Amino acid sequence: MTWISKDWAMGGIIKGLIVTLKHVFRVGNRPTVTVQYPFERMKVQPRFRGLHAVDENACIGCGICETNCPNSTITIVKHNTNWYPQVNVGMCLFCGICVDVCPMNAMKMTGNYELADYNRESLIYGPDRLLFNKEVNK
Amino acid sequence: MALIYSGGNNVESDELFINMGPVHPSTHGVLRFKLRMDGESIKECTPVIGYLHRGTEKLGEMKTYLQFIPYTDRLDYISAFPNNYAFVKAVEELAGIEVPLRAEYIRVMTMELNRIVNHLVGIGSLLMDLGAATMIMWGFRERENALQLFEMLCGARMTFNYIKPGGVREDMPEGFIPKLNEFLKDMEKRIDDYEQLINGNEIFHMRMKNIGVISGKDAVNYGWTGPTLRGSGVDYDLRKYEPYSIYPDLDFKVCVRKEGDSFARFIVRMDEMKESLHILRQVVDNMPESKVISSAEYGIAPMTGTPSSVSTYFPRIFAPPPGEVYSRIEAPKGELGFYVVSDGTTKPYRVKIRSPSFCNLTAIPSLVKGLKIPDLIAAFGTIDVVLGDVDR
Amino acid sequence: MNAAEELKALLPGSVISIGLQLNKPMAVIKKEDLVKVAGKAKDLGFDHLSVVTGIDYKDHFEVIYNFFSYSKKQNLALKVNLDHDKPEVDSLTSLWKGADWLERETFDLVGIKFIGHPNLIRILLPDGWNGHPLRKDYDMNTEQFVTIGENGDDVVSPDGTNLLRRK
Amino acid sequence: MLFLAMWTGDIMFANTYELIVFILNYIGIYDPIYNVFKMFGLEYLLRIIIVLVEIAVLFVFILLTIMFLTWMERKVVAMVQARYGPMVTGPRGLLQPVMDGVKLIGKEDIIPAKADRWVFTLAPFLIFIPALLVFIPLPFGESLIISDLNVGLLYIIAISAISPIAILMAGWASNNKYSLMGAVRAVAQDLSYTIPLALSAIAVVLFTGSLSTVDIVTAQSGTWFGFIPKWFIFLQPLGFILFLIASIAEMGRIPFDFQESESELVAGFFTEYSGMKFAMFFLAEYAHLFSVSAIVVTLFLGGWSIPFLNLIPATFAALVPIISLVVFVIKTYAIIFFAMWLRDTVPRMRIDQLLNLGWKTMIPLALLNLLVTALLMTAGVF
Repeated sequence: MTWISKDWAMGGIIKGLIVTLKHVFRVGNRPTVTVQYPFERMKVQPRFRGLHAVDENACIGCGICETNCPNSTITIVKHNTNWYPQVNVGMCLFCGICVDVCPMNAMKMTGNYELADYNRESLIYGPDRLLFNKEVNK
Repeated sequence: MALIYSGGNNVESDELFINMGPVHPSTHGVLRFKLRMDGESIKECTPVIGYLHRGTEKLGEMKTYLQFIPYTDRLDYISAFPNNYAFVKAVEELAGIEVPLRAEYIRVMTMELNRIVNHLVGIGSLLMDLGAATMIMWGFRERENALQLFEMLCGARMTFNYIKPGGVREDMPEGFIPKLNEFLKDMEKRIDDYEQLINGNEIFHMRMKNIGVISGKDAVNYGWTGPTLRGSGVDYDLRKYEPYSIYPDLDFKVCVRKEGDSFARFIVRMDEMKESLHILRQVVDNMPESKVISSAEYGIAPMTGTPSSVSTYFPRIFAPPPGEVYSRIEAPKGELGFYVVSDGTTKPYRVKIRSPSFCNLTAIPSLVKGLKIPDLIAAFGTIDVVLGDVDR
Repeated sequence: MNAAEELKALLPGSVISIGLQLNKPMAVIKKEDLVKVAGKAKDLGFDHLSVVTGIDYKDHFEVIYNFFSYSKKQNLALKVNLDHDKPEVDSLTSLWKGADWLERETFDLVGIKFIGHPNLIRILLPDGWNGHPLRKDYDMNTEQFVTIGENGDDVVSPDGTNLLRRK
Repeated sequence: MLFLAMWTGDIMFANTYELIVFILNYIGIYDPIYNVFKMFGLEYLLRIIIVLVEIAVLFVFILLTIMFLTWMERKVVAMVQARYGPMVTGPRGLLQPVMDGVKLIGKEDIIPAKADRWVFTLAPFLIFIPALLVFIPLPFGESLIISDLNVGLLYIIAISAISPIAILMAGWASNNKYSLMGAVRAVAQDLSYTIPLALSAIAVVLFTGSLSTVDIVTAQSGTWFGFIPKWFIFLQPLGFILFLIASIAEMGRIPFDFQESESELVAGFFTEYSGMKFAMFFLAEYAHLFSVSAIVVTLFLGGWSIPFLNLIPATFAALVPIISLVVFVIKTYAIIFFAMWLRDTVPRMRIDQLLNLGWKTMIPLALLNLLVTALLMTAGVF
């Protein structure tokens, strides 16, 4: 019986049992912390890097975001009369480099993080889905 | 499995070959062990890695310096700030970039927070592998608070791309420091809880003590670093003995245990979390006021600026002078080094990543020889590898 | 006197030149004498082999060993130059057990052979992979398909015939 | 009047059959029914029907309990881990077990290509049926027992000894190394823990002189000095601890869950099972949890016996079977809660440590306990 020579009292286990019991009855600042996701959502911080948004007035279609994108996520496509970025979210790293390099501050990232979709094609966000200021402009 | 009586007093059994992984609950990802077993004890253990190989080093040759930073996030995705910093430190040394003091403080703050996060996950997953699932949930509860802080700071929860050559991407937002203080206050009580739950647990002692013992000399020979090395009695911490950033100004002690077994490595991690809290408190108290990036050349238009206001346009070309550098830091898992060779262009000529998990995993075959599968899991859990870091 | 100079003084025949790798002492040594010099470095207290880096410079290969001394808190880098046609160098596994995987990785990705290595097989890429990706002449446009074969080994084929599900 | 007699212990029914017959008699419908059956000469059929009905009620009760236990387990774990647990299906997730069952029924029933088909299919049944059969001689309350066997305890131990065979069958037939290792571990564990389990139960039997569970419970009714319940836990504290540890090992729960230790053996002996067969293992596990806790309560915590019977007003005497059932369930759930609580606190042991604990510590202690008990009984202390 040498292998269990000490700790016969199982004091450590009893200590642990007390701590877990404190959690069961939520004694002393041990609250439930889970967020019931589809029903309630966590607050997204203002700096959150989610889906891109492009300012329709500011964007000059220069393509700096395209060249600086590490993963070749962005391509510049023609939309109406101007050129705007199109983002393939399926490949995006959400690194924010496109936002950093934009000379006109036209690119920004929103708090939209629910981007799952049924096929790869719909993950390509064209200017029609990325541009904001649209309604304001009219 | 049939027992063969081979004469004498030795009862030998047939060998059993077990393929543990790449999909297995306790290999922390896609690690695979080829095990030759004698009953329940391991005769030979051969780790097979590479299932998560993404060619990060090759990618480094094809991306510019700034573009490569997001990819470093994906090495050790549990603690991405030190990865960012290690690469950026190499680039800064190569290009001789000065960093404002406030930026260094923010960097150290994020890295120490990340150390806490990493150890929470490491201890939690170790305990989960041993069958006590409570710890990982508690760990993730605190980790979530830290991730909220990260999200507040840089907009991402795990893949930050925050530390840039010359500073950090953005200054801290409003209300960050109070929230951090709250976290620190909270965390102290939580660590007490963890210690009560685990440290004295007799079953945990039975599982961890004298399991996976490695002497300090062997550990050095195997290239072990970080908490795993310090668990073997080697008093070494790059933050202390090859200081970088603002660590010389900070007061902290290096947590060392002599035993060299799994329990010692676990306790070192536990103590390091407390030391990190201590460091964080000093950082918060001494946070200086200055700009956070030395030159806009490497950086960064303000993210929250008003749209359509024309910011100054830079031809953001960043090319360090030709040269090579090996720069290393004390990441939570051990020594993380970047060997960067520049040929004067905008892209590195060669990026070599010395990842702590890879080197620490080297010792597994000798560490677990003769032990049992549960001991393999215990010993492996205390080495605390992340497969993104091993396979790169 | 830094560690590289010390080595130069001790083994003048083996050390070709000494210099600095940024601020860390570095010695360029003859590739035949690598084990001798590294052993001497170990005797000097450089007990930690931090990293083994192989670099393809198109006309030649360089292998750089970064050491650290826990007792002296000093850095040391050793560099050997290898021919591009015959990238072979002695293995340091006899001195550092940790060199095992580092050298295997260098073999795998850069294609430098370490003579005397006990188990010099690919580590990150599957067995049978064609080419060494970190060489500058590596063909990145050719696809290679990998599956797990009957006995658990990796099977590589250039056209994907062994894939269960074609893409 | 008769209920009053029942309450004071003058009348006790040997099993539920007699209780049902008595109640039917009391409300005056037994004789008409009996006469109908007698007309066709089928008196025995009535008896069979009544027994079948009570078995059906028991099994429904057990299955509902199992479903509740799966929910409770998840809730307790969630409470310890600062989570909610199941919340979506039904009020506070109470219908989650139903949904789990529906999901499992809907799953494809996979039999591995190289598995031993017959053994593979048979094993879940062989583990599930004994898990239910254990409840036959368990008294759930006063008179609430299917059959008061005079070898009840022996029957329970014998029946629960079948499960290692089923586990070994499952592990062997799966043709999977992890399953086989899990099965071998489970058998080694069950073998070594049945011994201290039985030995500490024998110490209890020494007091009662009977293996009948009803006798054991009856021997524990009443109080010493008017406030200490006459439970065997106070006479056999060591025996209780040994029995509790051994029964947790029998249940195969953390810290002794080697048969399925998921971080080592993926899922142990039922790695290859899916769908309804997996559900059977799952249900059997919780049936074990309930039955073993019930046995602990029966042996050491007074079973359904109500320690302070004199505090119950005589007007409620008719409710004694129900009250005793409630008392029994509460005690059982206390043990179950302890098992769940322990599961959330401690890590798993190692198989050799477990066997060491069993053979080198628990069996000597159980023997010592038995010896001391016997000596003290001979000396007339008890």
